[in-house]
Parts: sequence; C-alpha cells; structure tokens
Amino acid sequence: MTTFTASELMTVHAARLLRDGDVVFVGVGLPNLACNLARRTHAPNLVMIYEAGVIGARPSRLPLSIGDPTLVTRATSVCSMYDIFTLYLQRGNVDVGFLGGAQIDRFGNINATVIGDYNHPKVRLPGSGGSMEIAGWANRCYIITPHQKRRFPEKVDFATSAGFLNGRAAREASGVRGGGPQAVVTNLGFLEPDESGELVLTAVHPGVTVEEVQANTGWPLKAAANLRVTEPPGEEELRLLRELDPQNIYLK
Amino acid sequence: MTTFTASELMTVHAARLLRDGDVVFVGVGLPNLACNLARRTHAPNLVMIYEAGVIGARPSRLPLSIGDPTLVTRATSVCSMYDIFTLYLQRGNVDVGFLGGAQIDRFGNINATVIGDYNHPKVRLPGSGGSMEIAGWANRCYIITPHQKRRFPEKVDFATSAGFLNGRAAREASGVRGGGPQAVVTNLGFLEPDESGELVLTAVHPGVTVEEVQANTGWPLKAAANLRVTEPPGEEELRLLRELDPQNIYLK
Amino acid sequence: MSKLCTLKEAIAQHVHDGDCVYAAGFTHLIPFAAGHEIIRQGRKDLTLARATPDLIYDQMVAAGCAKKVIYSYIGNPGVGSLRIIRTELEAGRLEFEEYSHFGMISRLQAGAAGLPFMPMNQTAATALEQANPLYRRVTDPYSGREVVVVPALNPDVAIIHVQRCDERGNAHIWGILGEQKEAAFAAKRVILTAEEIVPEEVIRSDPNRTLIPEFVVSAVCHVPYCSHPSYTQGYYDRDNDFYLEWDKISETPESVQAWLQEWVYGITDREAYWQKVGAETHKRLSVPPLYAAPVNYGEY
Amino acid sequence: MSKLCTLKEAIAQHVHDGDCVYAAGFTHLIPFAAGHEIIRQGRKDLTLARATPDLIYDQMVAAGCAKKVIYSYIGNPGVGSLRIIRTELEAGRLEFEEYSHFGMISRLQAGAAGLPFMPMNQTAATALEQANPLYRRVTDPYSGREVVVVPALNPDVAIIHVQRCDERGNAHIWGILGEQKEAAFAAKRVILTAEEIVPEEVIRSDPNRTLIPEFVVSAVCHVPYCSHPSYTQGYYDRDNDFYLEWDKISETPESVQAWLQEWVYGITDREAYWQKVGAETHKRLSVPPLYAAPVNYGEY
Repeated sequence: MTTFTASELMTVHAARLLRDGDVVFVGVGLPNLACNLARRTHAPNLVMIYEAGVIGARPSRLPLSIGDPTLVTRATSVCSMYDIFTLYLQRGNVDVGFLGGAQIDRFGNINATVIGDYNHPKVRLPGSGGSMEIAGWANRCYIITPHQKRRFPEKVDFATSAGFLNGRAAREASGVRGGGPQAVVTNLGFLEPDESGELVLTAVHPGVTVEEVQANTGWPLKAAANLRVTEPPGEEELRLLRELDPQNIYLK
Repeated sequence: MTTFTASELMTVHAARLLRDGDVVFVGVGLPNLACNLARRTHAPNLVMIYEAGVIGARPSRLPLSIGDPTLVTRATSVCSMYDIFTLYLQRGNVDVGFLGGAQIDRFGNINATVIGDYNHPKVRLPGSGGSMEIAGWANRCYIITPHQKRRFPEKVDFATSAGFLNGRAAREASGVRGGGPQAVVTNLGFLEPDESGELVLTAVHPGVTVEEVQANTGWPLKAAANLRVTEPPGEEELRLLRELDPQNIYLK
Repeated sequence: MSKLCTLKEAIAQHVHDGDCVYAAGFTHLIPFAAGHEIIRQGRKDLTLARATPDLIYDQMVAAGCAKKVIYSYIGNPGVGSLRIIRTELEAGRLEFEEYSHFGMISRLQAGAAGLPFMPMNQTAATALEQANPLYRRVTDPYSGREVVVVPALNPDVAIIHVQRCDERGNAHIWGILGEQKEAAFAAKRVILTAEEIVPEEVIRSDPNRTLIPEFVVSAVCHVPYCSHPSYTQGYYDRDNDFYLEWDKISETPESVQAWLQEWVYGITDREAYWQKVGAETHKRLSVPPLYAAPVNYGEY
Repeated sequence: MSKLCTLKEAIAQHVHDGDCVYAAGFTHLIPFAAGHEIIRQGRKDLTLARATPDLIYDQMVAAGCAKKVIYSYIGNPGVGSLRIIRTELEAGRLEFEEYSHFGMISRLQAGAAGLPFMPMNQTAATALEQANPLYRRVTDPYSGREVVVVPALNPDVAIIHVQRCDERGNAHIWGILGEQKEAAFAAKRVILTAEEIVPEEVIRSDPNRTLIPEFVVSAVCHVPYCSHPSYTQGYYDRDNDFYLEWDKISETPESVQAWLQEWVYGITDREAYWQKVGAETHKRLSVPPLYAAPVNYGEY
C-alpha cells in the first residue's frame, strides 16, 4: 500500500482543486508544490504568480523563498509590487489565492497578526503580507493547514484577512470582489463553507472519523449530509510531487 | 550686422533663461531648440524630458513630433505616461515647463481649448495635452509666443492652464506646488509677473518701443520701472541654433 | 493556447458597433492597420478614446465609425490641427469628453488597477474641471485639502501594437510606452498586433520587458508595419511626410473619401497596403540597428 | 556630475539619527552592506520602513539603531520568525506601524507620485484598518461606496541597490523590482549602491531599463556583493544557508552580539566582508550567465 506524509496528502488534494488555465497567487512551501504538481498533471496551462511581482514562473529548482531568483529566470513577466497588487490582484486577474495563518475560524476568517490583544499580544505573528488583499480579491481562496484545535478556534483573535466575517451576508455587504475561501484542505479532510458561510466538514480522508475531526476543531463542527471520503494520492501524483522536493524540505 | 528671424530671437532668449542642471519639460518646436541651444552653451547638464515619457533625450536630428524615435535612442530613461506625470511632474522633479497657447491673459492664464464658448465655440483648439499640469506643477514656467493683440487678451476665453488666476493670492490659495509663469518671451520683449501676478513689460528688444508693445497687447500694459533693453542674439548662439534646424522648419 | 488569428478575424470577433475602443499608443506603436480594418468592416457608433486621437481617429471619424471621442489633445502631432475631428466637433455632430493628458491617463490607470477613481493634485486651473462633470473632488482625510479625481475608464476593447509577442499574447514593448500597459489591463478585451511573433523562449529570456501578459489578451495578430505612418521603435521610422500630406488631404471631404477609397476600402490588408506604399518609402523609413547592452538574468 | 563616493561617506552624509530610512528591495537587491555601515556608524532612533524587514532590519534593531519599524510582514523569508524584532515588539520596546503589503506599497506609491494618499478597494477585513489609525476612508464620488486610503510615505532617505548605474546615478534594474522605483521617488534623499558602475553609454543603450534617474539620486556607491546573504539577479545567488543560520544566531542576545562583532563591527567594509565570506561560499553562490534576447532600439 502507498504511504505518504500528511504534507503530501494535503498537497495532492490542493493540487486537484486547481483548474487548467487558472492564474494562481502562490506562496512558497506546499502551495508552490501543489501548483507545480497540478501543472505537471491535469493543469498544464496553470499560471503561477508571486507577490514579489513574478508572473508565469517556471522554477527549475525548489524555490526556498518568495523572492528566489529561480522564479524570475524563464518567467513570463516581472513587474513591480504595486503593479502585482493593482493590475493583477485588485483588477480581478487572479483566479486562485492560497492562504495560511495561525488561526482559521468558523467563518473562514484568518489570523496572521497576533495571538491575544493587538497592542499587548501573547505572540506577534509575521502579519498580513499579501494575504489581506488575496483573501478579498482572488476569485477563489484555498487554505492548506494541519488540523489542530488551536488552529481552528470558534473566532480568531484578530481577523487579518476575511473569510465570511460572521456570515456570507456580511462579506457581500462589504462589496468585496473575491468569492472568499472555497475550501480548507487539512490532514483530516476538507472544510467548505455552506450557504451561511460557515465551514462544515464535507470530506474526510480514508480512515478518518467525523469524531476525530470534531475533536481537532474548536467549534461544534457540522458535517455535510453528503459527506465524501477522499480519493487517496495516486502513485504517479506522489512520484511527481517528490521530484519537486527531492530534499524533502516541505513534504516531510 | 547680424540678422535673425523673430523665431531665432525668441529661441535665443528662451535658452538664456535656462540654468545648468535644470530638468525641463520640453515640447517640440522652439522650446526643443531653446533647450538644445542651452545645452550646447551655458547649460551642458540640462535634462530634457518629454510628456511621451522620455527623460534625458539626446536627439541626433531635429525631432518633428513629441514622440519622435530620435528622442528615445540614446535617452537616459523611458517610462510610461502615467509615471512621467506622477513621479516626475507631480512629485516636483521638474524645474522648468514650456507652455504655449492661443491666448495668454493679463495674469498669465493660458487658453489652449476653445475660442468662444466651450460648448459652442468659434474655434475648437487642440486642448490641454500636458499643459494644465505643467502650468500647475513645474517650478518655473516660460511661454514663447509671437506678440499679437489677439494672442494677449485681457482675459482668456477659457483658462486651460493657470497663470496667476486673477492675482497671485488666488493661485497660492489653491495650494498648487509650482511657481507659475516666470516670463513670456515674445518677438518684442519680455513680460514678467509683478508682485500681484500681473504680466508687465520688463524688457524690450533693441529698437522696440513701449508703444509698439502696448499696441500689440490687449490690456493696459504696465512697464517696469527698470525696463531693460535685451542683449541681441550672438553670432555663436545663432550659428549653433541654425545647426539644430538645418532645414529651417521652426526658425524661419 | 495560441490566440493567433488574422486582424480581419480579430476585429470581426472583438469590435462591435457601439463599443468603446481604445487604440493605444502615445505617438508610438499606433495601430493604424487595425483602424483601417475597423473602417473596412463598417463599424458604427463607436466611442473612440485616445489621449491623442492622431490621424487614426481622424480617418475613422471621416469614415463614419464614431459617435463620440474621449481625448486630451486633438492635434496632428508636429503639424497642426486634426481637421476632420475638429470640424465635426465644431458642428456639434460628434459627442466628446475632454481631459488633460494626466486626467486621461489617470482614468486608464484607475481602470487598469481595478480602482473606482484616481486622485490628482489641484492644478489651480478649474475651467476644464467645470466643463466636464466627470471631474469630481474628494477631500484628503489627512490634510483636509481637496484633490481632483477622475473615474476609471474600462474600454470594451483595447488594440495594442507591440514589437514582439508569443502566440499566447505575452508581449515585449520598448521605446515610448505611453499608455500601452494601462489600456491593456483596463480594457475588457485586448487585440494585440505585433511586428513579430516569437517563440515563448524569447519572451521568457527577458521577463522584465514583458508589459502585457497572455491572460488579458483575446487575440494575437501578426501585422508587420501596422503603425505606418506612425512608427515602431527599432523597426521603422515615422513617416512625417504623410503627416504633412494628411493636412492637405483632410482639407476637403472629397479628397478624404478618395484617399479612404484608395488606401483603406480598396486594400485587403496591411500587407497589400505596405506593398502599395512602395519600395522608395520602405527605404526612406528603414532604420539601421542599434542594440541594447546585454542583460544577464543568470541560469538559476 | 559624478556622485561617486564610498558607502562610508554616503551613510555619514545622508543618514542622520532620527531619520526615516527605507532600505528597499522586496526579497531581492537588499542593501545589507548599507545596513551594516549604518550599524558601524552607530546611528540611533531611526524609523526603519520596509515591507519585509528581513534579516537586515533584525540586525539593525539588534544593534540598537531603531526606535520604530514600519512593515507589512515581519518574517525570515522561507525560514520563520524574525526573532529580534518580534521580541522587541512583544516587549513593547520598539514602536511600530503595520500594514498589508498593498497598504505599504500604496503609501510609497503615493509618496513617489506626489499625492497625499492612495485609494484601495475594501478587502472585507477591517481589523488592521481599525488597529492602525493611519488607515482612513474616503467616499468614491461616483458610486457613493467607501474606499480605504493610506497616506503618502516620504522617507528621509532611501537606500537602493541596483545591478548597474552610471556615476551620475542613472540605474538599470532587472529581476524582481519590488518597490525600488517607488522608494527612490518617494524619498527625500537616495543612496544608490551598485554591483557595477558603467559608462553612461551602457545606460543610454537601453533607456527602458532605467528605473531611477540621476536627479533623484544623492550618492552613488560601488558596492559589489552588497546584497549578500540576499542576492542580485544575474550576479550571485541567495545564501539560504545563512538565512537558516540566522534563525539560530538570533536565539540569544550573546550570539547576536558576537555575530555583529565578527561580521559588522570587526569589518571595515563590504570588500573585507566578502573576502571573509570565503571562496567556498563565493563558488556556491556563483551563477552561470543567461542573457536576455537582443533588443533593437534603432539608430535614429
């Protein structure tokens, strides 16, 4: 039987969410691996763009930072940071954004700023970077994260970037252009927003129980009526994925 | 005795107004010739910039339009039109602007838009182009124009770009950054703003009388107490100038 | 995915009666061939937006394509007036919206950036602001002072001429950039015309030179000499003689219609046009090469 | 007029205690050598503005140069946390102003453009907007909806590393552009550091590559390898090993001070630093050349 790590599992599932031709705002780490895997399988026309202003990257090695020069050499285009956030993201040219953070709450809001109070925090996190605008303006957003109770509180300490606020109506009232989070991919399964914007369990990976997911989630988690069991990573997917991270930096 | 045309006379005098190191927003025609003359005489470090987005042009032939490719080849920099109006002009990086128009009034306001009423004009002129912002934001502005009564009405039909409005106080109240028109160079002499912002006669060319200038001006023209007589174009200035327009396109 | 097609196909598919068209190019890279194809296909009621309408819009107005112009300078660059547009405006037969260059390009920048408006500092001149109700004011919340604003312009279609692009529409542009990038991002559809269609590898060898990416482009057309009588930096010179000649041609409706008949309606495409222009003019407008210093991106 | 001087002279003349400094470079072209020289010269009470403080500001904060940071992402890129800045912020010993990347770059764009503020569309997230009173709102006069605005940032001095420039300060930049151009135009003074000082003719051979013109530049310094452990596209690679190592060094104040002693205070300039880095690292970070396709401007 094929074995794989939790990171491999999440990355393969994230890759499958991408569509051929998607323009994706990528970060380093698992999202970068997911995009490169998708490009080598079902989405050869995927366009990867980076907040550093790189469009259509073709990295020949694993990029170790968002500004790795391998993202520039052989890219389609490089523009200023101001242009990437205006002409590309704000204008609506980005189909998919990947997001991450220390906390994701019941309505898909993300905290990347502080644990505790803003002015007297227990922990000061790195901050928004590009994520506030990606969460607002990319057509679809995906979150890849390990499933742990402390990462899934009922309410984030600080809403660095918007999911559905306290419900879809609130997000829509803000007039923001993007569709918000479409799925959270974890090592246990998938959370997706329901009609109200609340994240509900829509799929579990093989062998995972609903109770196990609930035990690792900080709010009373609803399970979808048509709860799916996911298709495990295939041999070919894993082979291609491991080629992308030969030193096992992100996939371990 | 050296002879010269009215255009040569005005161009030589305009060139003398430029200082070494000035960054000048240039148009084609006489301002371009004046700048190139200044660069070959007393202002070798003059930087010529064009609204087409060209900085530090070194034209090897007489440019026949503002977008002539000879302005680009060997230039220091080329940027977008948005950048030239923001980073260069609005930011305050332009020392001198040259302006022209169909009418210049008592307070140095310029009309480049319509003769008559805006919506039912007798004549529709080309319009502002870059001049509204040049007049507002260049540190110093100069106007080169033949001296004719119809070109110097008491009040312009339409104030495309601002001189001193109805007096210096009005311009200052607008908070605009540029210093406004510093001199109007004509074939008869110089008009310069007094403390109130009104254009007064400060110099006449040799052989020109105050009465002659008044007869060609549409308002009761004040003459400065210390009215000067200008120094005629020198042989070397004329020789260099004529080299710049060998086919006599602008200087005739 | 290749977007290559003929200019005839691109205009037929992407330019419709009543559209707002931005044929970009500030004094450089003006897509004359596309303007002529629009005339041949008999488009009507277009809103023609351009900072400088130049001869291309004078010709399109003469051919009856336009209902309105949006502009900041209506002149024949380096020559004088645009007689046809001016006459139509003075006669009240053509609608118009007028800006300064900065107002015009700020409208495109807002449209390209996905913003509802762009702010501009006051210029002290207020006549045009009062004449055009789309100029508005907003209070700077930091100083309490007012700035002037213009709304986003998002043309239905932009037509952009470039030196070279790949068949997907990733385009290298150099020389005067004007509003090429802003128009491409602001428009709903983009037709690229190119002097050369090059392999993707040429584009990817110099990503900083790529101002327009494939995914804002609808159609890619290989149209050498597209810009004549304007020019393409590094490819051919501006034909100033024609700019002077147009000043005479445009003196009477008869000579304009005769010119359109001979050079637009009577011609199938730009290749036929360029052959008709003739060898003497080809030679007069040819330019010796002068290359940029090498740039090393590094094999990372 | 040549503005060539040593980096030591440039920092002495243009960076003063209490200044707001923008050492530019979004993940690329980070002017580490200039940060080290500021540390050596013992500057105090600086406001350090950068979208991503990166190791350079962690080191400057460790050396006691800073009273405040303005930032949008405080991380060790690709590694994790910036331990020193984070500790100082959590302890309340360092003032700060926080934005998103777009808010930060919009502040610089407004500063560069000579505008009092820049508008941004709402993101639905309002927590940071409420936490930082310099975020404000303005009503779009066309739709009646609100946009979020940030005020212009005009640093006292920007430090910009470039691949090549002439001795007057006209600079070619390629690869990731980040906020190099915006910082240069926004700042009151600009110190350029360059991998190569080239003749004016090299710059003028490719004017579209020139992002910074001489007349916004105060000083030009020839500083090869200025960006190590970051990189300069086409010249050397990023030293990821050092980024990982810093994560360990910065675990204790003692190891940080020892590192500063050995690599900053104990070193005269970047040349000495680069020699000390050693041949093995030079080799590891070297990059085979890969050139851009030729570009023909034409001999007009």
